[in-house]
Amino acid sequence: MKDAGFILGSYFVTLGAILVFAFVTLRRAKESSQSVDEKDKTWL
Amino acid sequence: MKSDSSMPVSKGKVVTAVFLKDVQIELRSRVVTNQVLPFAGLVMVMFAFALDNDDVLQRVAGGLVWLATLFSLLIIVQRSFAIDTADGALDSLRVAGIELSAVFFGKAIALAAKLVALEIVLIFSALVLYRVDVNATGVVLLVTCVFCATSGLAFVGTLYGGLTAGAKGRETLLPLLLLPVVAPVLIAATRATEAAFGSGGAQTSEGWAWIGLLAVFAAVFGVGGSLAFGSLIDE
Amino acid sequence: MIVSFSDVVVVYDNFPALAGATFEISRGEIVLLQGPNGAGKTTLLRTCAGLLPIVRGSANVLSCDLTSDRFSVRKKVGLLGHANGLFHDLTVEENMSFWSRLIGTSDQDVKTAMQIMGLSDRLCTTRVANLSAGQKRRCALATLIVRRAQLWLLDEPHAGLDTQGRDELDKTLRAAREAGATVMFASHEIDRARNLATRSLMVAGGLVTES
Amino acid sequence: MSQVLQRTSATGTRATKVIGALAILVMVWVVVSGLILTPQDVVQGESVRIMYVHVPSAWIAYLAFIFTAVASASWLISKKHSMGFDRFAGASAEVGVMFMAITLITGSLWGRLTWGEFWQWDPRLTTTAFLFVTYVGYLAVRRLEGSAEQRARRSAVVAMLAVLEIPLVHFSVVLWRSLHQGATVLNPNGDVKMDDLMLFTLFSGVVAFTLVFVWLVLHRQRTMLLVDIANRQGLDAAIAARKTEGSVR
Repeated sequence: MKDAGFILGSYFVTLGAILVFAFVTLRRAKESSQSVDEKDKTWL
Repeated sequence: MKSDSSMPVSKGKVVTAVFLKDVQIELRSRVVTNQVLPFAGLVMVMFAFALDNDDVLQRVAGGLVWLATLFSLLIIVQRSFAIDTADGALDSLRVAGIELSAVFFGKAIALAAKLVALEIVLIFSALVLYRVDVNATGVVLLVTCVFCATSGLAFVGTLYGGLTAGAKGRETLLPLLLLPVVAPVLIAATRATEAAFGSGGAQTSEGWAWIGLLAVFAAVFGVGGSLAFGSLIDE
Repeated sequence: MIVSFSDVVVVYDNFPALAGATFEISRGEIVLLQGPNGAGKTTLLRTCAGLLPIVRGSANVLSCDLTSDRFSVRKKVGLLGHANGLFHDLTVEENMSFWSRLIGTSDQDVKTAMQIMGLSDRLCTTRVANLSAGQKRRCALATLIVRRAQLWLLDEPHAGLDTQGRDELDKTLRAAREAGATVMFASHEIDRARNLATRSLMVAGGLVTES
Repeated sequence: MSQVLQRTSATGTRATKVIGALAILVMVWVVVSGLILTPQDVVQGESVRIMYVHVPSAWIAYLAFIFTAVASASWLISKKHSMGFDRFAGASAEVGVMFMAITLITGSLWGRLTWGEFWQWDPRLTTTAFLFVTYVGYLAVRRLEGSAEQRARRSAVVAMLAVLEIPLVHFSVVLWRSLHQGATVLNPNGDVKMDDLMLFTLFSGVVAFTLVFVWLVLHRQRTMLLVDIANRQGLDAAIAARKTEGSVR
């Protein structure tokens, strides 16, 4: 593929950013959920 | 001493009182004339050094005037609210139970007055330093542009100044918030001024489209500011 | 009741400066707030003035419900905080006329207030920045007097004043009481304050108790 | 990602698991189709493949900011000032800023291939850049100290002003360019001749990014709620501690 670096790079950036955001969010959720009662988690 | 509450004060009187107070403090302390104005002039001169080309300078004169104005705006806004927070006067204003939208307009008009004084000097220095010419119709356009752009800048500056007043790290937060928001003013006022200066063969008539944009901007932030200012400076 | 607090909690970030304050004050009282530093006296006064949001509990000041509306009470109270609320680049006279213009008092009232606080003609034309701490305090008290508030909230009003100034302040507060106002003040000048006050409350750990 | 979800049941529910699984599925399809299955463009060649991630992320970023504005307006208008609106506004803005950063980076990579330059003062790009900075500022306002209500009110006002900025900035930049520069630059979106598969892949991209957006916002705002609850519980303990401090004296 011509210009593969640029094209793959943009896919990598996109997916990478989303994954990093998702993992950071999940980790923070895990940290802060420990001190919270199950009954306060209204979405469960 | 009687405990009856005094007659209600009209909004106009509050606007005037706040405006006069800010102007009086400036006349007394001369921060704008002795510090901000030299700073803005310095910016203009430094640009002349950096660009070092008469044709380029003539071409970009309008932009430099407004860029110097924006930098000065940041300093003036910070100073304007530092006066009010230094000895808790902003708290006293809140406890006085007056309409805070009146405070907004009073402070905005005072800020506009300072900005206009600054802009006049900057435009004249552009005429001298960058060798720009203006014809009669250009002057009309220029005056209208200064009026509309300054109103917009004063409203948005007062609004965001109130938002960051008393917050930690406001020196760095204010530019971050304010500069992207005033981008339309920078673009519109620069183009209108260039049209008035005739930079790069621009016609004076090209400038009027931009005045409309400046007026819309001023209206949006005038209305938005009067609605939001009170709740922003409150805890 | 002029002031009635019931289990009021007020927080700064996550620190409960008031942790369930309950007390009542009736009309015409001069109430001294006693307590160590960081007990919540300043927070209590600022809450009464409608400056701080109430997180829990309910508070009523001068018939205004502070939990639902913190704004209408402000016209009726006068607050003197640690800061003086003055503009240092303006003269005493200019400061006075600014505040009196905002609340619509007559020039005569302003003159009287300045006389009461012993701000002479020479001082009137001095910039506040050049005043001594005590003189600044006198000026701040003068701006408060012209407010003619129904509830006076004073945070360390005696601090920085000389003996003469303190006497004048006490006289002013008594006069305000005669005219039907109510006063709450915090002070570390215990003897003087006890003498002035009709009742004193103990503030400690964000709680209020009778003493 | 679904494995991760099971381990951290904190903010996950069946609904978010379904959304997450769908998002991964569609995303995989977009990557496969975008990189391999779709043909080259006649004008742009291979570089058109960037479009399948660039355009959806731009759309979703704008959607996120509009969502923030709607949530902020709801907070301001609603009598109860429910903090849920504020959390949704904040979560959506955070995700929006991330998508806008993706848009800017992929856009400049694409620009390098089609224009030969990373950056052009094209109206759409310029507006996007200004918006990015504006919402970074919005997130900074959310981090200012103060009570939860004050934070919500401040940031709601800033969000409303920022969304008013979108047309103002865009219009001024369009006007600016139209007066000073002919439409000589190659418009990356305009010159693409799309066949059915390309259109379908672009559409799938929008679907995938929307699912990602929903998943991220749901988790992020629940995380914010968890922090708020933890703070509130901390407040109970702090009140108790403060009370004993009072009774000791």
